[in-house]
Amino acid sequence: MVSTAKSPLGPGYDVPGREIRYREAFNKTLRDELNRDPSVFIMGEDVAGGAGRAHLGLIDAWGGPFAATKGLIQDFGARRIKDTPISEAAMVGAAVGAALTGARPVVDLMYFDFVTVAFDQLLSNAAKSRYMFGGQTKIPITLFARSGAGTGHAAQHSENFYSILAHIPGLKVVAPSDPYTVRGLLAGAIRDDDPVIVCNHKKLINLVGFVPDELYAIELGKGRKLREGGDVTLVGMSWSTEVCKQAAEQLAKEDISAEVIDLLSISPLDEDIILESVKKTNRVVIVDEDTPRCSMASEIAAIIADKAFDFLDAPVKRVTGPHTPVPYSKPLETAFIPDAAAVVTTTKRLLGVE
Amino acid sequence: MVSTAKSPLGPGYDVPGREIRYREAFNKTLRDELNRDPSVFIMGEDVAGGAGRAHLGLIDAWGGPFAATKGLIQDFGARRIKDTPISEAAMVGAAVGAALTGARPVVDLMYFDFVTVAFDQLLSNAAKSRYMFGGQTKIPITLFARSGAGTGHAAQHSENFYSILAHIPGLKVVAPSDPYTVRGLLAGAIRDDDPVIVCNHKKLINLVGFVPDELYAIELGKGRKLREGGDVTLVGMSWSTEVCKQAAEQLAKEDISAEVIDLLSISPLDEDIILESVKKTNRVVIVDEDTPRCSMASEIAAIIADKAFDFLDAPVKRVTGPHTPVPYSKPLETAFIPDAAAVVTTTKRLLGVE
Amino acid sequence: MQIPKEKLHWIYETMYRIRRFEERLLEETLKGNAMGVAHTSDGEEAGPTGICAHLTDQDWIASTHRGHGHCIAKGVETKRMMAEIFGRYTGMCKGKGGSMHIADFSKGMLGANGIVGASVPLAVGAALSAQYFGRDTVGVAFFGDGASNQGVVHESMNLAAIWRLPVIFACENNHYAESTPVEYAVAVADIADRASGYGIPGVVVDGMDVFAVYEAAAEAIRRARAGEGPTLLELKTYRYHGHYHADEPHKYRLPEEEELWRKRDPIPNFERRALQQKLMSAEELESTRIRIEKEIEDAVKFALESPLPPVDELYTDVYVNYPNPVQGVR
Amino acid sequence: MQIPKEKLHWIYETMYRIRRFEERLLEETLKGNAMGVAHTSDGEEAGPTGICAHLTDQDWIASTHRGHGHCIAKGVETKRMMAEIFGRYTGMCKGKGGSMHIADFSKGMLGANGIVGASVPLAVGAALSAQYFGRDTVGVAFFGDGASNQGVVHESMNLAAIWRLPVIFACENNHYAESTPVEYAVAVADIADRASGYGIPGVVVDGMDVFAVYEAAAEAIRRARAGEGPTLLELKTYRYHGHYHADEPHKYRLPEEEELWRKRDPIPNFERRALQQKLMSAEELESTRIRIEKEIEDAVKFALESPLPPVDELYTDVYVNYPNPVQGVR
Ligand SMILES: Cc1ncc(C[n+]2csc(CCOP(=O)(O)OP(=O)(O)O)c2C)c(N)n1
Ligand SMILES: Cc1ncc(C[n+]2csc(CCOP(=O)(O)OP(=O)(O)O)c2C)c(N)n1
Ligand SMILES: [Mg+2]
Ligand SMILES: [Mg+2]
Repeated sequence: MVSTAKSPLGPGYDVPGREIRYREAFNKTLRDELNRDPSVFIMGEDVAGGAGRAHLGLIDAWGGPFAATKGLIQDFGARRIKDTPISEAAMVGAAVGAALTGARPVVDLMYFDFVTVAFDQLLSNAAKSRYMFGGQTKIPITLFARSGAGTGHAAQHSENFYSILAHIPGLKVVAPSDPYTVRGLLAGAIRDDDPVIVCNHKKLINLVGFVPDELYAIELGKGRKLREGGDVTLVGMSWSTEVCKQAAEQLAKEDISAEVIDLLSISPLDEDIILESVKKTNRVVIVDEDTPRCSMASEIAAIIADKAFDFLDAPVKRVTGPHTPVPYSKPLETAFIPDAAAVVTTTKRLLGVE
Repeated sequence: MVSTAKSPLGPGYDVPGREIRYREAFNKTLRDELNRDPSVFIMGEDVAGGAGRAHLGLIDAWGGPFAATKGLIQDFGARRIKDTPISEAAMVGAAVGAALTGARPVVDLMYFDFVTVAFDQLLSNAAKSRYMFGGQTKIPITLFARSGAGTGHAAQHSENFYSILAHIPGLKVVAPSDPYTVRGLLAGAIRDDDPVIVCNHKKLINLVGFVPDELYAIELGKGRKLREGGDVTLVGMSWSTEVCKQAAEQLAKEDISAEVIDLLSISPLDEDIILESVKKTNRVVIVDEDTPRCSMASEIAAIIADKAFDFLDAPVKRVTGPHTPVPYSKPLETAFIPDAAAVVTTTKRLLGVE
Repeated sequence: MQIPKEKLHWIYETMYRIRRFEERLLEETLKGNAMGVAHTSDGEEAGPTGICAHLTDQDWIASTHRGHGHCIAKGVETKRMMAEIFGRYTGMCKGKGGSMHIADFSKGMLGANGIVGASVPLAVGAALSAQYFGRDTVGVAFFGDGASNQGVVHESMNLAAIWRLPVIFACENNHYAESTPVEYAVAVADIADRASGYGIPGVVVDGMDVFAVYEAAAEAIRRARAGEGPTLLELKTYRYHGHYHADEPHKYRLPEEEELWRKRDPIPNFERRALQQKLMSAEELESTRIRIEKEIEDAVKFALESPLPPVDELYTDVYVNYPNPVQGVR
Repeated sequence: MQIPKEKLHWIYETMYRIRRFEERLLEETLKGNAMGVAHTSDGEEAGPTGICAHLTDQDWIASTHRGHGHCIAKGVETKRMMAEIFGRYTGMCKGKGGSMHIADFSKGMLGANGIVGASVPLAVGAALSAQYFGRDTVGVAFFGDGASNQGVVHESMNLAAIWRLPVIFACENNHYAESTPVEYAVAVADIADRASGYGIPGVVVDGMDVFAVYEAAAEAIRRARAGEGPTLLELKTYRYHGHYHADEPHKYRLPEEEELWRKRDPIPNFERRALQQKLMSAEELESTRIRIEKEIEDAVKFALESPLPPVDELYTDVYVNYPNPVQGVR
């Protein structure tokens, strides 16, 4: 659904729009979707803030983490912007129940890590109801959460386990990588009739980029090519797309031409765009901040090793977080996150140019 | 720690032992470990059954799913065999708390699916405490649960998502494949100082096999070779090892020589035994009943595509469950589970002998 | 409380339908005709019947692993239920769900659920929808004494209370969770006492007496529809059979105890009262029973004669608009 | 209730230590010296102090994201706490945990916890150990008003109640969960009321008065050690600063409200009473303050001068006996 007039790197600068931050694009899109569809409402802890204190002149005290929902209660009221108690399981369960009965709830889970507390509702109810009930129903809920390391939040506030969610049949997972894609993917998620989780990486939140004023939805299940190249394919998702872009720049300086694929959707997965690229470049480095075992990096490597085997000139490489929780102290946290240097090193080793 | 006097397929028949069912081997090992170490206790729903009714002459009414804990309360009493309310999160959390303070709790989670309800305690506390606290503590808990499809229990009682657990740094996961290995791995798990999850596939529960009387522990993180072969490597885990064995038999009849690797440990993973085999056979089919995305099958495929790339003569193949929940009706459920026929077909296609 | 004549007939018919459904299902399961595990609810008929007597197809209920009674009371067709449990394509869920996952969205039945406690917030969500869209419908969450110890049930009650949602929390205390007696697993005599921690009414109801349930439910549902918020009803009841078809309850409960509960059987009790108070005649009762017997026999026959689902059904219904999930063999 | 002289000194010193720790930490955090987010607990000192006054190093506590006060009251060294928050190798957890994950197993401090409610069952587990091994130690679970709505807290209270475990559930009701007022998120006036649903005592305590806390805790801990089971203490209290260092509380609460609570500040209140009742002299109070000020300055200095952890520490402490987790770059 991305208009063909726009470049695959995002729209051309010929459509009206502005350079804005990721967080603004997110907030603006929520607002647009609330306006577009009266069955959409938002719930979560402190999505408005100071709940029940409007009579004291206190309203919109918080606005969600990274101001994702800031200002919405002013325009949409407490009926549609619902603060909740700290009860993630009931919140997600209630959202599923509301979705089963005609609403389109959007749930703010704050930090990705808190998915664990509502995990059963997600896996046993949201993901399975349609199937178990023989297709009688749909479950149009959208969940969003802040993911990733990089802000000193330590082990319990830095998770990135979209692989776990992608593993689950019945769920969809999207991972925007810039302001343009978060607008399109969030709109796509809210309009989608299946349960979708939107991962907002902390390091992207303040990223600035061009965003069209018009409302558009990016089709779930489609990736994009961010850069053409012939020597190697770099595959990124969420923040690691940014890492791939940086690495491709650095490689270009050494005359290595890297193609960059940005997954956008983690599930469903655009296998074709990856395979097509690897069939051309014959070499691939997959970059994933999540921990390595049974990760998206592994999934993509496995798909390539199966379906593009005959085109491969070298081992399939993964650059990921280590198999450890996320540490607190800055130097350790920095070492946890795959960076452009690691991607460059791996790529050069792969190409035999060290 | 498997004595070298024993064959890699299990011990020779020269040690004293008996042919018993998987469930008996499990129960017997729990008993032996309870005897061996007074800090071991068992908790879970209905692990004894009829809790608090000994005064009415009612005791040991249930004995856990598949009689895993049957008879234990008779000998060890309610102090060590603890029935719990249906509160998996508190149960696992309390087990972690007890482990942090000197006990070695063994927790029966009944069905693998119920891991979801206690997921936060597992991921945020059990898996991370040692790391977050800078190595100050250890968390010696063992969890066990019935996994897998095949008994008409439908979508919410047939999970197999050990990949999700293997993804989590700090957890260990073992998947026995017969009576011999369940005894060794369960003992290994209980004696291990890290949190370990033991997956008992429903279809293995009544499997009969030789089990030594002596108590032994299988080292976590080591797989085994069940059959030597030269044409292809079949990798199995849990029930799918049985499927690999059956497939190898059938392939042998068509003069295809398959080597069978049984993972035993899902995390840590014995990469060496897989790589060594694939370097010899140059072809591999990984068989995993779990759903495919970000699965163990994908992880192993990725490892091979990285570390044994130069030895591969053909694409890396995975035979797994489909990306769907587990259906109820028999013909659908049967079609869900990878069977020997699927493995044979895939292998023959891989070898170009159709 | 005066119950309209038509409703009385419905109540008797419904309780009897549940009873016969469960009894016949148990027989068929032991014969091997049900494909999986069956949790029967005979003995507990008064609860779902007395509550659902007040509901329309626009109201929603959420159910449990022991859900046949809830389904029937909410109007789900017995033949499509039986077919589902027999794994047939004609079943409510095309045979894909089975006993623990029967749902009928056309009847306001949000589904049985195999995870203890997990369906409770779904009813809260249905009530949230009602409030959000300004409908005067309610959500009813059925759950067991065992489920009352699940965290999500606590969270659900608090959430419904602060938002004054139109929900009824119907705790069917049949005194056991599998083999675990409620007095072991719950530290208080009445689960209804937990209501005070959420500032909502908690009412203990004789769950063997459909008139008592009907009356308590009337008030709870009135409150809900009037925007006065949720109520916790604790229905004291008993399941006659084991936890599931192959369970032997005498290992954890005394025959004397069973006897006492059976004396309070909701069906003969209804009959006695109906006759005494001339609410229904003996002939009416008898002809109802005959009709229902036949309906259940027909359901069994329908199920046995129905086709199994085609294997392609394995891959459908995972997503609404993503028709091509990954198949396993590649 | 008579408090031994030595204990009184400890109480004052501890409250003042928490206060100064938090105030200085906030300054340092705003300067950028703490590496992550800091949740301070000044205003709430009486709770952890009054409770931990009864505990030994063999008793266990489990804490929250707002855990500095709990740590200090349980005897964790301030300099190693400060170093941890500054991400230094000399920190309690080698800099790997940070503010939300300070633990000290040698002091019976099971760790702060970043998942709201998640640490509560850990204290239950510590109490289970105590019961299992026949020790007369107790477990204390500190948690907030917001956490009281988490399912696992409910489950933990029920579990502890049926097993009569030696636990104290210490709910620090500081009236806010982030910006959400407790009267919005909890449907009853006193969270202590939930105790009756578990058949355990629920006691509302003035959490700004360390004498009141001390007394209520004495009874709860006595019960626990005597095998009489758990108690829920609700400490009504207030946090002076925002939810975390950068939060502006005036967006959701009125300055007048803060004023009222500050008038009840536990430290001046203690001082007044200590002087009035001649429990401590003005000189004693003053010399304690001076000593503590210096201790905290030293802690800041220690932290600032301490080395960062070597990068290899990223890979250690994941498992006890599996030293080689997969590294990321391959
Ligand atoms: C989360 C979870 N834990 C455990 C089980 C296994 N289980 C199924 S039914 C049941 C007992 C439920 O008791 P109760 O809620 O009283 O319902 P009843 O069976 O008595 O109707 C248990 C423990 C489950 N299905 N889900
Ligand atoms: C499961 C979970 N949900 C949400 C959060 C985000 N969060 C951190 S602290 C907090 C408020 C906690 O309130 P309360 O329990 O009253 O403790 P207080 O901060 O007042 O000390 C929230 C919502 C979290 N850390 N964990
Ligand atoms: Mg029950
Ligand atoms: Mg609070």
